[in-house]
Amino acid sequence: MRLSFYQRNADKIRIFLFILIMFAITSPIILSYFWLILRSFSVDMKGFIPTQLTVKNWRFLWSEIKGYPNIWKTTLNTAFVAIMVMLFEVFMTSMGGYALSRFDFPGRTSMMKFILVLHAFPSVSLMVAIYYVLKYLNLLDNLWGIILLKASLETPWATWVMKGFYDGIPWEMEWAGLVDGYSRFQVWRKVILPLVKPGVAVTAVFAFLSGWSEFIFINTFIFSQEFWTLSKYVKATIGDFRFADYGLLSAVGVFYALPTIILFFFVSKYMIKLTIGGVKG
Amino acid sequence: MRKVLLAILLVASLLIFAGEITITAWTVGPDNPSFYRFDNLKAAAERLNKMFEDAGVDIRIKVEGFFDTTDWSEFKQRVLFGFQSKQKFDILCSGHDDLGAWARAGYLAQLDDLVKRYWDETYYDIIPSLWDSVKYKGKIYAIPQDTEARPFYINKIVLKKLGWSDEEIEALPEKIAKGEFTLEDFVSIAEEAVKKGYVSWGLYHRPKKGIDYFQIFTSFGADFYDEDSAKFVFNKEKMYKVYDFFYKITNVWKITPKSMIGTPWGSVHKDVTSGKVLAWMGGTWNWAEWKRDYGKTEEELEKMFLVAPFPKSRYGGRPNTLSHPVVYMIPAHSKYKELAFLLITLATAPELNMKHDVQSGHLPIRWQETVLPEYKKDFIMMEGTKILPYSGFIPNDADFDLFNTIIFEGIQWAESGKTPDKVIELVSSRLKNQLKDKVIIVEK
Amino acid sequence: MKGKGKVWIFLTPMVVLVVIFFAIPVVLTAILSFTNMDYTFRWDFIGLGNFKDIAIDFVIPKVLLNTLIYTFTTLALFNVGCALLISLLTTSMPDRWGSFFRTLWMLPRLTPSVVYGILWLWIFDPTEHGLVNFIRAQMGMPPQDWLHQAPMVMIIVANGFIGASMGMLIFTAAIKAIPTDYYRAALIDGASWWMITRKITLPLIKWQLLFVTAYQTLSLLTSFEYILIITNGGPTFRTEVWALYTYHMAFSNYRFGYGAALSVILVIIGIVFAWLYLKMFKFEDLMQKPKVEVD
Amino acid sequence: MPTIRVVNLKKYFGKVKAVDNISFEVKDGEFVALLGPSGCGKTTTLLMLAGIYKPTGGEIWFDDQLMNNVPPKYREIGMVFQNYALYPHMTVYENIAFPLRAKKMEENEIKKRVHDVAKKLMIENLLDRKPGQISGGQQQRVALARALIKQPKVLLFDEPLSNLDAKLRMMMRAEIKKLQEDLGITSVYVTHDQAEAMTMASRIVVFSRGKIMQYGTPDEVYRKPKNIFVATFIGNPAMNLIRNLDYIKEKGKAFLVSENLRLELPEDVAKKIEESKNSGKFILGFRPEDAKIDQKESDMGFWAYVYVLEPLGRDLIINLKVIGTEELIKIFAEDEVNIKKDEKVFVKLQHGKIHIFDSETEELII
Repeated sequence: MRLSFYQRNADKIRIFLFILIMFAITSPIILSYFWLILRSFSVDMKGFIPTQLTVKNWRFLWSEIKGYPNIWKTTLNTAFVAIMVMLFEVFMTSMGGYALSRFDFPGRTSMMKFILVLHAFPSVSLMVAIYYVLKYLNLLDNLWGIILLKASLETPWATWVMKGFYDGIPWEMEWAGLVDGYSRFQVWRKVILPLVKPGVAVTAVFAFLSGWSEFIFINTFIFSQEFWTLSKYVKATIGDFRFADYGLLSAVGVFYALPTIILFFFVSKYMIKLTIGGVKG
Repeated sequence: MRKVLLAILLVASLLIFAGEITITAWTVGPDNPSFYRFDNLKAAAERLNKMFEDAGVDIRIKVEGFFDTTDWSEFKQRVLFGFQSKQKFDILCSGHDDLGAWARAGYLAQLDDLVKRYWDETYYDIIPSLWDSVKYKGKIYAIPQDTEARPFYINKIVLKKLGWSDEEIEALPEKIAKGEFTLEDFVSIAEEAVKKGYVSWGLYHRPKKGIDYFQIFTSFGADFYDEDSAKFVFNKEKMYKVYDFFYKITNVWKITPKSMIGTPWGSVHKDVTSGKVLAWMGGTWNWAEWKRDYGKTEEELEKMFLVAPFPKSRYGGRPNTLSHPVVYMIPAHSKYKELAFLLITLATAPELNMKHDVQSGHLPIRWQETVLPEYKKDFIMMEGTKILPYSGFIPNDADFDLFNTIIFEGIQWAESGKTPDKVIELVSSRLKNQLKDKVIIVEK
Repeated sequence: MKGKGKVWIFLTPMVVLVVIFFAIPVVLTAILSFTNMDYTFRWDFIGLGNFKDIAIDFVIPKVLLNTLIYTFTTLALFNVGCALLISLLTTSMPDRWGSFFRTLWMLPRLTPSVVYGILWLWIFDPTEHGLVNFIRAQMGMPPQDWLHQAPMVMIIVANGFIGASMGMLIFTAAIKAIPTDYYRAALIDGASWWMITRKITLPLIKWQLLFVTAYQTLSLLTSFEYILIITNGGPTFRTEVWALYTYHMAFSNYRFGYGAALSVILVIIGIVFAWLYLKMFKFEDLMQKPKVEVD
Repeated sequence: MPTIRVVNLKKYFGKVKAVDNISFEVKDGEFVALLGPSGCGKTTTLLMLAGIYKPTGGEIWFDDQLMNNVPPKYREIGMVFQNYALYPHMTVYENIAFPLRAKKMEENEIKKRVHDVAKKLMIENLLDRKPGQISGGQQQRVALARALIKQPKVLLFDEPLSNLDAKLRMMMRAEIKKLQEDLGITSVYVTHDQAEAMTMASRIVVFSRGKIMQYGTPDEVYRKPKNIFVATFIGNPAMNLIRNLDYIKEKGKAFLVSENLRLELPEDVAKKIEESKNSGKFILGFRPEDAKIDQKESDMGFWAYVYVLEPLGRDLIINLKVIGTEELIKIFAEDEVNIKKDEKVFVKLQHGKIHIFDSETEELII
């Protein structure tokens, strides 16, 4: 039995080839982020070559820029919105997902279908209607309004995700808890919830992300500069592109994107557990 | 004189207010350098507070709010919701063309009486044509904050290469203003310059929707608004010529890139300032931008560009430029309308307004500003003011933006190669569909 | 009945908020579609007036066509196609490399939309300063004007690079959940990578493929944020999709009533697709009855 | 059919030495079991034989061909997995045909072969079903059919019977053995069940922690366990151990003693102990069937209390607590002995059927 070089190393060659293909299709991402970071440290760019390096673009970190609120206050607002959206969403979906996964109640099926239908609604087209709701609740120009709104809009989809994670937990766990004398609520709280940690992590990350990058609602329903978040700050540096200071813009953009990327690294191991809606083979 | 007026006002107001009053101002650039629109109000408040202090009055004014640098449409959306929900804001800054819609909806306070009250003090001095821009159905709803001209920048260096003498070049703006040098003359020069390889392109216009294009309508004598009936006009015969022009610059003469609309601003300015283009339909504010962001010095710019009104067409119309004053308005629901107006009046002081003009490249709104030393030092401001007499405005109609959107769609179609006949049909049917009886279509 | 109440402990927080901030606005929007509300915010009912206008709005066919092209091309090439390719390739290489690439593909989703929009504007910049044209220039080719040559390609690619990440996550999770013994058995049986992929992996993640297809169809139908930033629907409606048209009508032209009517139609289209997909992947299978009758 | 030779084979996962320098040989047509507790490296070894894992070091030979870098598809092996690894979306027919499809064989030929092998394994009537619709035992047969269809030269089994119930397992055990003997395919069989290994294999490799503890015929590993691990792992119940014994000599007689226990040793045994290198501490081992219960003391044995009785129907296992060491031992009762709980009895060991291990190395001395 004589094997050719290719037969012997087919595996290695294939892997090498795959890595090559991945590099090729990923290259726009790699190159553009590389450019973004480089751009934030340079006066101007000729293709990929900075004409002159500078840290001036990062001046917003240590000095106020005319017409803009303080960056740290803005960052704090952003974090506040993101964290609150995350908490609300995790709270609602970890309970809602459990109910949909584990309870039999009238209207369960229609509720799940309704959730999918809600997803068909472009949330921005609801803006005028949402405006009336916020006005009625006296939540205009108020970050809480944004938080509740954002969490509610994301919840239907996130509930599906959570349901998927709950579906993956063996019923024996539940039975054991009930046999041991706990109520359904206690079983959920003490037994099941710790087991869906990956699901909670995934939901939390996506919720945090959506809160962190929320722009349209903040731009429309927040009037005071003291409630600005980073998305608004970035948009302000862009303007309508005519007056964009690209250096500043890249720096603010990098500053804005960094926390989410760091957060993602911490939870990326949970991401591979993402399954939707009780997948059956 | 001023102090006397104020004192009277104060005594009256003393009975009502005491302590600190917060005036909230929503202002917008969206260009960063226009921050004096907000800061001048703060400065006005300081002046007022100083007067209060001197007069021993125990009232202080505090100005809050923001200076928005996102973009027009997002700002206007927010303002609209702000009006409807009666957010607390007392001064609003926006383009003059918004006041039609907002006045019609009843969001704005009428200012005729207040203007009259301070007429002798300040408002007599406003460049008269500007008042046209702040009226809706004959009533004043805003105070001009700045204005601008949209000069036709022509590259002198290229003209020289084409064999023009210095004298000929110097005389060109004058000839354009008198209508002796027409748009068609320009086109043939542009074709020549492109053909000879002196420039890549003959004519650049803004790469987005905007109001600059209405200058070309005026050049062809295509009126687009009927003041008496307050309706838009779409004259098929005249507009045919306009769209024919847009069609030909990219498709026949090829003096404008087909990709003009959609090119990033940065690339547009790079091309214009690096001499790749013969003429640029820009604005006075570009000057400051070029110096700040594109590494040009005042000398280089003065050497490179001549500034003229937009030429008229050989077939009727007039040379013109379009002004788009930004104005201060007062919401109808504001609790402190008079105080707000007072602040606006103080912020309209020549030296404060001039700071804004110098910083952002806009033009003065008061005659008194033209005698200030800053004015005389500023080439583009003086040149720009020279073409102000040719200026027109867009109508203060509530539906102007919709009209503009549809007109602009037509421009894009024409430039991308749809024949003018087709474009005329598309645009007129769309206007009918969207604006219904708000538009008069004049058939050929 | 005492028992049935328990479920509401779990459901109430979600239901209350979703009703207030989602369901009520949905109903309000439906009502709004029968008014001609504009910037004056008056609820003037005009019956089916908006829908009649839509019927004769000649931009609509163009917009509809764009929407279909945009939705299904992006879906096929990226949200499902590219996502699947990435998942298959990255799960067939050492995991260190695999997670490296997957993390990179998450970047677009992690990047705030405005910043992401800028990146693509730069990539497709028509001058030689842009990435694509820069690379072309290195190879001696003249710069191309992508916005006018291929605006649809621009928005499909830009959206695709974001859209691929969700499918990628779900497919990767699904592939990793396939018992390794299936692969070992197939390897021993002499199956090639391609045969394993075709005969084993793909059939076993069929459900996920359907789910992502269904879900992303709806997402794409309703998404327009990046199109707004990158082409704003232009040039001349060439990238104007239904959701963006809705937005333009409502928030550029302040025809809120008309915009609401447009979005109602979009929702109906969405529901039709959702219904089709539900039929296709036997939604009821997902609804297995809970196996506990205790409350 | 090839002879498999494994030489100094190593497999490390990071710092974990899953397989640590092992060598053994499987002769042409032989049936060898790899036996050990879970996590001992036996499955890793099997996967290296299959070519799924690449060795960290050492060599794998099929006859005179070095296999280390040969991909699985060229190794001509068949494998049966613990969970059968039947593809749930394919019918039984498709599952069995899968290896032939990989070879791009002609459809007629595939059909013929599938039916042949299905007939042999008595699953012809199941060909149209999906794996989810048939029983565990049937799935087992399908898996076997899939392994056999390409007529492999080596068969690898990874705990194939562990998911079956006890009765089915006994049946399949015999069937697989018969099949292997009929076909004469060189086979390696991984299991943690010593009974399976003993009954089926011609030789057994006993694994512990990545190392080979002993390699021998079932009889060898049972009768002559090389160390405590093998001694206790093989046999059910396991070998009894009495630990912590000292060796002393009194009046020319040799004894193993602890505090309250004294066991006289035969001369040959004593001699072996003295000749061996040892730490001075010893472990005594004997199989449950190699001891007898007596009421009175005799020459070789010790006293113990009856702790628990486990009747098995045919047999009776007596659990005893050794007096003095408190260690528990199990002994098969000979007859229907009349014994009660807590009774004090004498455990009599049989000459030649005791094993003595060194306490430190746990290696067999005799």
